[in-house]
Amino acid sequence: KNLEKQFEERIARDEKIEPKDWMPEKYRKTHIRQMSQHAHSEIVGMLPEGNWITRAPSLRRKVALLAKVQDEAGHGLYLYSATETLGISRDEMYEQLHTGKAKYSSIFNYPTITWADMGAIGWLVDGAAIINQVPLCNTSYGPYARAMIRVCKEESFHQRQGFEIMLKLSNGTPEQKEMAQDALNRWWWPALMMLGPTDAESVHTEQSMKWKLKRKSNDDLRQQFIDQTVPQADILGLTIPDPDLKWNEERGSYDFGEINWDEFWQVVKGHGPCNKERMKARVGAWERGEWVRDAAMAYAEKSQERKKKQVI
Amino acid sequence: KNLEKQFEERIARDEKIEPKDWMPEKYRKTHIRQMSQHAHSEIVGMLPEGNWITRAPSLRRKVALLAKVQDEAGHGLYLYSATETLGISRDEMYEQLHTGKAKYSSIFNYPTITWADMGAIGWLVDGAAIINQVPLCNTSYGPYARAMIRVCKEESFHQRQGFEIMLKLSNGTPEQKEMAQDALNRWWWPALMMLGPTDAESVHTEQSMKWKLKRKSNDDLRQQFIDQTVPQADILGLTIPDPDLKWNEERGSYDFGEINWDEFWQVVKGHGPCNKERMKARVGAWERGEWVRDAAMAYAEKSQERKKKQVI
Amino acid sequence: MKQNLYNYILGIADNSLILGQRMGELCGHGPSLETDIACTNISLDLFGQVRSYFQYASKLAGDGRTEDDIAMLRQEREYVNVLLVEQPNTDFAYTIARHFLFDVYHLLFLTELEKSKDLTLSAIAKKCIKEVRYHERFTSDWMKRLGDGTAESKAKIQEAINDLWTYTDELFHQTKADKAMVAEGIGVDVTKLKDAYYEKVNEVLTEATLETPESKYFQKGGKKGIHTEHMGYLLAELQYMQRAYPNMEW
Amino acid sequence: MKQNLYNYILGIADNSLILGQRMGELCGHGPSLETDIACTNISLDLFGQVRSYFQYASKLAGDGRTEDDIAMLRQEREYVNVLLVEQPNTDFAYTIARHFLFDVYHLLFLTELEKSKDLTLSAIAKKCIKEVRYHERFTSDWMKRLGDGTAESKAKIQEAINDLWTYTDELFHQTKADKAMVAEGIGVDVTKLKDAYYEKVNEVLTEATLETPESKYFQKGGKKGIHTEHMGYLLAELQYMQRAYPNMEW
Repeated sequence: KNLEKQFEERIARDEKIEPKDWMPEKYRKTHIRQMSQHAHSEIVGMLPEGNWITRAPSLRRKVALLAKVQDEAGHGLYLYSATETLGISRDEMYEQLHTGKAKYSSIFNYPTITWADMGAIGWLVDGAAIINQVPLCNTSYGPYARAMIRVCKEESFHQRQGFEIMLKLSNGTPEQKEMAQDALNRWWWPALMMLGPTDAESVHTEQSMKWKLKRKSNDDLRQQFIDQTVPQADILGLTIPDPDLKWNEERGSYDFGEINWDEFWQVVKGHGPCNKERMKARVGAWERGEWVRDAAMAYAEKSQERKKKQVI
Repeated sequence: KNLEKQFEERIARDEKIEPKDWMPEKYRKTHIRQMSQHAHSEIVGMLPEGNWITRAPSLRRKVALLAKVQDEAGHGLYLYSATETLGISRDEMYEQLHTGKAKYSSIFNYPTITWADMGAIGWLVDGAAIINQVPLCNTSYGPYARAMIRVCKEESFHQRQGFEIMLKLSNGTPEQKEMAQDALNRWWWPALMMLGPTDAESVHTEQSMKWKLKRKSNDDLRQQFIDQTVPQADILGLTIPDPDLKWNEERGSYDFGEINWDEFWQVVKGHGPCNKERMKARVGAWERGEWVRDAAMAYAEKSQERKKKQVI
Repeated sequence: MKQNLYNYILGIADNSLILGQRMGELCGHGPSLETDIACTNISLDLFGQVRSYFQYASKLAGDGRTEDDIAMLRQEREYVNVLLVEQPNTDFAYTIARHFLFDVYHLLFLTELEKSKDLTLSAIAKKCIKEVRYHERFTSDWMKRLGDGTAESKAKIQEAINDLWTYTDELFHQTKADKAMVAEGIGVDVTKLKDAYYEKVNEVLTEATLETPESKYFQKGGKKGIHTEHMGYLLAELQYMQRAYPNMEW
Repeated sequence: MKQNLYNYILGIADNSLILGQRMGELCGHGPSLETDIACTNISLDLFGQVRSYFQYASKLAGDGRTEDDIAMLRQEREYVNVLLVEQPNTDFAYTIARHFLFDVYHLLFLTELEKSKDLTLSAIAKKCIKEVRYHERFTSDWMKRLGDGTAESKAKIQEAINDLWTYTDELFHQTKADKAMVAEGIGVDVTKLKDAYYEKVNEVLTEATLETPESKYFQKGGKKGIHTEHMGYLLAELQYMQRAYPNMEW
């Protein structure tokens, strides 16, 4: 009990908790859940964008897209490492992902069907992700906070890159502009859902606030995202697909329409447009790769043996 | 001995040999070899053309190509059936194909890399095939002769269709005409090789002549093919890729250049551009299909059982 | 009115186009020679149907657009086939299940379309229905063989049906063009086919000793041109020649 | 002279283009996160190289053709990459073997190209060589892991090497542009790289406890634009956007 009290005080003093420090079991579990979910999101998130690598419309865009997806893989890698400091192995985390026990961000269960989706994802999805993640740079668990600093820096680069894709399309031919508008139409609402269920429906919030895993409520974050994004859509000359959207002078914020929470829960529960595809892709890659990982392991063991013998 | 003499006399009298008739073992074996090879050629021959079904440039061409490939599958089917009358099962024949024991026409080891190849194959490959096959409509083994009558009729339709593809290209844009010329350049020599090695190198010929499996020598057939095809190339306005080709007034035939027999034997021995690919495609389809064939078999057995029980 | 009819035809024909393309991919790679021939033949039938529909659409457009332009020169967002037909040939079970789930619908649909006030559509339907009856028999037979075959085949075909089930509901969604054409006695009211469809499917699945999925979650989008990620790759092949060599005749 | 140099550059860059495309296909589907990152990174390097080469070619062409036009708007017969690099990602063994067989060549080639009298080419080579050295180390390491790993991995990588071996000889064929550029001190005489190539490959294979194939039958054609049947499908994807939306900027 005393330990727990000291622990809470450390957090209150904004001290970082490090892997070897004592921590309550619930803290550990909550962090494993959130951090691994975050890592999984990076990995699954490679798929919708990876879908356009072979078809990118120019070499410059292809290089940028490859770099972006590589960054995501990198984020996954160090988020997994950070999570491992809490005493779970990467294989265990994969197991949880592949069996559906662990979640990943629902946004990646939507298909990327035109090139403009590469723009919309960067602009809106990375945009919403940053709003979710910036506060985590100051979260209480040291390895997570440090990972997030790096992640956020790269994400905001991705967000600008996405916006620039949209800008190019919006200033392009009528066909291109239509493509951009269509992508906005399809990604807008799912992006809003990324900020999580309404506060009324949200679990874990209070505890998460205390541990600085969360600083603002979902609804506040959503409002922040909307207020920041609408002017950007204006610059693009695109229309946000929400007839109820309008500036509220009094609140100094945008009012917006009703989110389709049925769709949100359908996707979360595994029935989105691509949930099955995404899991098949991940599990398939893992299973097809088994013999490769086995070989690498066997080789490493043999190399060790050889080294040992040399020493003797 | 007496049986054998009677047998040879029947053939000499142009009587057909039927499955239940007595026949020398060598006759049976030779026919199994040639007929199954012929069937395999139809089946493997589906692959190079099948390669363009999804990419055919117009709906009309796509339908015609599908119909053609379907015809080839049909030829395979009744040639296998005809061969089965000689006491070998289709599974045994497949086994021979898949292990490389049985051959198929080497021409199908060349890749189809442009749409014009669909024209060139119809025009040249089916053209050469017809020259090889028309005499077989009068061959001594009844089931083979009857199969060949049907095959030849359809092949000559295919040949005209191929020529028409070439004609359309030749009368099309410069790009299309170039595509047609390029296809002729690539398929001409392999087509000549389809008529078999020069008489000097050819085995089986004498015996085959007696059994009416062959009526003319390879070199004669080749000359016939060239003499018939050169004027067609003229109609197309395309150039046969043989600088030595010229009309020989005296012989009333075209003289032509040296065939690259090294290439011929390399391909026959399994080292052509697509030998491995073709075998992988066939063996792969067969292996992937095993569970399907097993299911069909199991279902058929169950159905039989059920019928039997009903009778009891 | 012409625009609605044009769109309505696309809504019918795109299904045959995309499904025909999928079946065409299998040519030469089937599990047996007989199935290879059957799948090629089905593909052939479907493209034949496509030609009839698009030739009619071309006439309606009246602006020089040919059947090939309509088939091969639209952008992905302009194809309005249901998501079901674009699903890949993961294995023979998926191929059969996909086709079966479409055939049952297709036959019901054409039976109604035959009564269309539009005589061209009615005539096309009459011609197609014979072919589709054969398709439905072929795929229903295979549903039974795979369902009541071996343990392995049963597992595979059940998985395929479970996976593809999510795409069945879209068959019965009405588009704007649908509604307009139903109102004019030209189009088929697909919402009315739903009960007969699930009844028939259930009947075959039961005979095939398979479970009828109970999931109530469905995917949609194809009819609005919002496709799955498979579609782009399919179109890249379908359109390859027309895109790489524009404005030529073949 | 400019035409020969232009063609010469295509002969170099098309290899990176097509190999980069193949590696890009794997993104998100690798056997482990680390290999996924490495393959994506290699693809990225290769496309970066392509840009340098084609920007130079674009300048030489001087007729408004951009790097993207050169990369994505040629017909299949105009791509002059070797057959090796277009071979598909059948499995990870094929991916590694293909890449390894190219890397050894690529490194030898760039080491010579660095000495080119053409300062732009020399500068590009200098930049690329650092990347390719890393690629070669990566694939050589994996050759050893797979060759000296498990019985299964050994069988798979040996099969891949045996199959792809047939495409190695073409690396050392000289084109007309090659000869012209060698004569001018700009190009690399690839025929002179052959011995060092097979020596190096043999060395790695031996260390990987693998057999060096002895087959003397080789395939060729890529350098003349006669490709394998895989190429068309690869190009259908590579060119999709440029073909479907011509004359636009992205």
